[in-house]
Amino acid sequence: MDLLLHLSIVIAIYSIFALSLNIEVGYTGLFNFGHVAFFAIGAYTSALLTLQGVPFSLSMIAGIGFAGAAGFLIGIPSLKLQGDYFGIATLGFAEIVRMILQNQVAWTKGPMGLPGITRPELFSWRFDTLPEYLVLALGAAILTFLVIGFLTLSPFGRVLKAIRDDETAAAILGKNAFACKMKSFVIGSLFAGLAGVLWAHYITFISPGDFTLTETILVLLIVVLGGKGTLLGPVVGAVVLIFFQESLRFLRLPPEWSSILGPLQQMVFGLILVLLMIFRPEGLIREKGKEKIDRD
Amino acid sequence: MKKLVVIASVVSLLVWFSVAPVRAAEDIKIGAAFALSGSIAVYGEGFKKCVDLAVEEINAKGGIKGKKIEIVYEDNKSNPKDCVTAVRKLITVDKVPVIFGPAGSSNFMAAAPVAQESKVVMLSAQGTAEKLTQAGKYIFRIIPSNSKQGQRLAKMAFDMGYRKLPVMYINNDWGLDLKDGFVTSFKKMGGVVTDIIPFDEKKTDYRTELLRANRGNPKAIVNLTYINEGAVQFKQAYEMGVKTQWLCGSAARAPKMVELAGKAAEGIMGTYPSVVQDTKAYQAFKAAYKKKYGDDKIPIFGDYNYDLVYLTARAIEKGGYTAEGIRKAMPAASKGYKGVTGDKTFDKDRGMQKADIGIWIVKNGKIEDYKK
Amino acid sequence: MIEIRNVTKTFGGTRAVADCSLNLEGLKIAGLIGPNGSGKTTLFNLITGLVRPDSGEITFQGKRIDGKLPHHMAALGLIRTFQLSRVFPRLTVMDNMLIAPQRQTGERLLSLLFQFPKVRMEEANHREKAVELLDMLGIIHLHDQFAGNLSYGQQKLLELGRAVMAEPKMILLDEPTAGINPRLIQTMKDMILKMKACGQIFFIIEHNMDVVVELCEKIFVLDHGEKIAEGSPLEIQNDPLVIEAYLG
Amino acid sequence: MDSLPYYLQTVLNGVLAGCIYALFAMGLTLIYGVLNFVNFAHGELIMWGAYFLFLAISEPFALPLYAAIPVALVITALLGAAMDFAVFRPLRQANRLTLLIAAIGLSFFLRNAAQLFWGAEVQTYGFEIRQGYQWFGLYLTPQQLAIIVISVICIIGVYLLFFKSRMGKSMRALADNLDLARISGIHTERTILSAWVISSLLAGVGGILLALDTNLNPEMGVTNLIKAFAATLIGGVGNIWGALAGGIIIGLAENIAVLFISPGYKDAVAFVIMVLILLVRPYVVIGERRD
Repeated sequence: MDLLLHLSIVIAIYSIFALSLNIEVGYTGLFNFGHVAFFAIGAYTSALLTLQGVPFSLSMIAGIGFAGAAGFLIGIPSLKLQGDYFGIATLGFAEIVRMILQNQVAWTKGPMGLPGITRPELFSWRFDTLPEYLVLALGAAILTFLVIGFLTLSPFGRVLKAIRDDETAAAILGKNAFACKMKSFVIGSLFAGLAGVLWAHYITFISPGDFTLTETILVLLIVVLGGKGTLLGPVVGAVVLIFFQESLRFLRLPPEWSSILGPLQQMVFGLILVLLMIFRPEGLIREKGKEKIDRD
Repeated sequence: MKKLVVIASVVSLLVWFSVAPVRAAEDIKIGAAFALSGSIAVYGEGFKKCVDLAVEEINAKGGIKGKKIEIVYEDNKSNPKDCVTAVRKLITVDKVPVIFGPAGSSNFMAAAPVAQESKVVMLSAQGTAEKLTQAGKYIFRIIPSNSKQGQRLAKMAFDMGYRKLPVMYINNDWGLDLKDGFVTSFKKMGGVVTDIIPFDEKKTDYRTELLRANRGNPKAIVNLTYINEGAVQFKQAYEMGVKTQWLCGSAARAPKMVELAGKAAEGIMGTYPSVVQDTKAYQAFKAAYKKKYGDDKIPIFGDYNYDLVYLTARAIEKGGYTAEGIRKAMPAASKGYKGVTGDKTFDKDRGMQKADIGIWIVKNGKIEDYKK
Repeated sequence: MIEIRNVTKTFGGTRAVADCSLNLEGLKIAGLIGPNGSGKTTLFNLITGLVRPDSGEITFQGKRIDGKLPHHMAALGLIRTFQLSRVFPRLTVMDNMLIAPQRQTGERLLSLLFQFPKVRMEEANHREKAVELLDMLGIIHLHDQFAGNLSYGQQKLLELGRAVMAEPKMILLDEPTAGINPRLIQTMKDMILKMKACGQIFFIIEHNMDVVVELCEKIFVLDHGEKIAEGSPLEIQNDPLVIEAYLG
Repeated sequence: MDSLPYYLQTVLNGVLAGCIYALFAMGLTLIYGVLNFVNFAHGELIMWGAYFLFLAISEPFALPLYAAIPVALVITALLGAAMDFAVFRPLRQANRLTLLIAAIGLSFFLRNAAQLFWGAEVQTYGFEIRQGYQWFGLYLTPQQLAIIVISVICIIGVYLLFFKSRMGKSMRALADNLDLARISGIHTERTILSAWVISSLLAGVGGILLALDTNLNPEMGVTNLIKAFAATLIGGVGNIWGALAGGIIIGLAENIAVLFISPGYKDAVAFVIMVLILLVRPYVVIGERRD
């Protein structure tokens, strides 16, 4: 049962992470390949502050806020870039962030990581045991879902989609593409920060090695598999992917196989991505709007 | 399309429940969250070999009070997240009271709070980080911490007459911890560390780092490196005509490193949590290993993992097959116990009090114990 | 409304627009014609800020607009369409319409939070207007389709509708009837005339001379980036320079 | 070691690293130019190129080096062509995110396939290690000399091909405007195929040189590719000379920086330069307007 709770918490946190990436990738068309940086900033900020005795409510806000501020700063030079090059720039930023975490030993303890991060206490509620933490994580996930849902269904979300489809045409209609992309990027970063905060206080130990490109690719996979540009897609993606990954543990395969299974599983992931792109690029959940072609 | 989602979830759940293991009550199950895939899978496979060897031996002799030991392996995929999942699975699904924890200090430290919280004993055979066992009283290790090795390395450098040294270290938990241990001790002895050069894992080009370390042609350079990185570095240093005495830590002491670096590895020295190899126990272990696997290249830390099984078996025998029993019996079971890696008596921090740190040297393409 | 004075734009050595001066003051529908590559689209790009002129001035209602960014132009009341239609393919037809109105309350994050009732009211009003326009354009039945699924002609109609939705002072149409079937051309013309009756001002690039002659009060002719003629449709049709440009 | 050779050796190290980055970046740029997307799987072409050589020189083939290298390169080129045929060809009309993710998937697939066959361990070609030639206090091994010479040859080759041949003209036309090129009767598919072959060859050459100089592991491609990305960004999108310059600048900068800052930040150097370039010259990477 605990394992199920544990996986549910992981799924909840990754849903937040994926939802936050989706507003950028799916709705605004920003190929953010450094999303893990904001997750890391949220996690580290909150962890370091609570380890200094700051209450969770404040450290959480700081974690989210720092992630958002970092998004703003990173957005200034990189949001001018088009498509793939924005991706490369953000990837570079994520590497810089990771290197700071790794090398500023005096602040972050570097590669030693931060052990003993406390479980949160919010308004005299302690979220210590697994079911309690699940409540917190699920609550945050639902909140994220609602907020992002509200934003993307609003006129603001419509502008984001328009920019994704055709930036020039959106500009011609008076939409300030840069400002809107910035807003989307900062919102995505804020929620990634929230996911990071929840992650740090759940897992209670973080180190720079947890925040690599592989993580970004995992969330990207979740978003794309679930259905980018849809509200439910990231959640479905997180559930399916994490369950699929973990169900392999229950096949009771001989441990000798693990050395083969590891790469094999990654190969299958790669293959799924490729096949998905060729045969169903929109993912499991489709974007709203009729596909049938009804010509006169 | 929605069908797809439904089918996918149903299949996952079915797989989940249908194969959830039925617990065989008669066996003694021990969990092992090892790196069987991912970046440090090379290590995990070696540990597993030695654990299997010990289990086989114990079971052949009648097991623990007639019950056979079974190891439940769980892949930790070499990353902290999956370490936690693996340990959780072992605790909740397989319901083991004792777990052999993941290798790699940060991986172990990510999983340790889970074991502590669930009141399950978790042991490390190879975690050397200073704070490894601080998660709580359910966490043990049977290898000396880095500070002890750092002290020994400093003493060795000092004894060999080196007073001014640059230090290179691999920029991860192990490297940083050992570097700190070394630098503190070396300075205390009156030595001077001329430069500190961290380097990244898994790179192919370390020439400029080496060049910087070698500036002023120091007589010796401390290089706390891993197998692959070490091989690349020693080779590139050799090509650039760097002539110095390399002083390493335990992680580079591997036949694979010597194989990769070839003659560039000749003469490299280092410290390691040693094991007196001419004891009867060790020779017997080596022979048994050779008999089972056909070669006598004992994997790095394999001997510690072998001891870990025996020590755990002793604790289960003394305290019974419950987590609480094992935890309480651990100190008594370890007291005066001589494994193949020496005295395994736990200290008050549930680590190793009596640390034997030895010195290794590469001679004629082979790793040997250094004798003056 | 628009006045272009001595504007020049060079791309890699070739002058796309050369010392061009046009005055559209007081015109309801002005036309811009010229052979392929004569700089018509570049001129539109210059007016809408997609390209900056090397020299010269562009004024709109007496204010200089050259050098401003594209998204400022819409706020000033200038909306254009494109030669190859640029609807938002993964937005529904309705959303393509709803995106156009300027200064929407719901597009600002803070207002979205604090003035939500106002946002809903605006949306409802816009939707009503959009339905009306889509009906006029004859594509109301497609309102929930992705715009990318529409036929080329329907997309051009949608683009026109979208431009009208923005309630601009002036609409610049870049070949509105190119490549679409005659029935839709008729719809397009009807729509433009209907809007003209409502006081909407247009500036149209068009190849189809029949359409130009029918719609425009005054026509400007470009060749090799230079203005070679201007005048009423009749004058232009008989201008030897124009005939030469088209035949030569 | 006194000062001058110390710095000169650093510069040499930088040039060596830079040549490798430049070879990778040029391959990336070529595909970017023709197909307008960043090929994330380029790193795997690099890695497989090196492993193909490893396969060819080890049992049961055990080919001599001079025969094995062409064989490895041909197979790498085939792999590149196969990648295009199987994955990117069906996606010609797809949007760039789709292409990009397909490339990431492909890179996962190919990298782990290598790991499945050879394990995550490091391999070497097993040539004897020898000390480099000493030359005014600088050390240079034959492999390193080969890196410089072969990189220069490749650069000249790409230059001739791109700017002097018919094929290159078609490629540049394609790079400017795919639709227009198609209309003007260029065999687009054939041109795209040759771009893949050349890009793969560059990857293979780079991978083999890198492995000859150091060793092989399944991640050798990815770790260097990220730098090659930065190089293309620094040099300007889709610009062969820019890729070359970007590669050399990164190689030099990060090696020189190692002498002065904590080498833990070595990898950050490339990205910091990238950010500075973006801030100072934002326009190099904008453009790409459909009108």
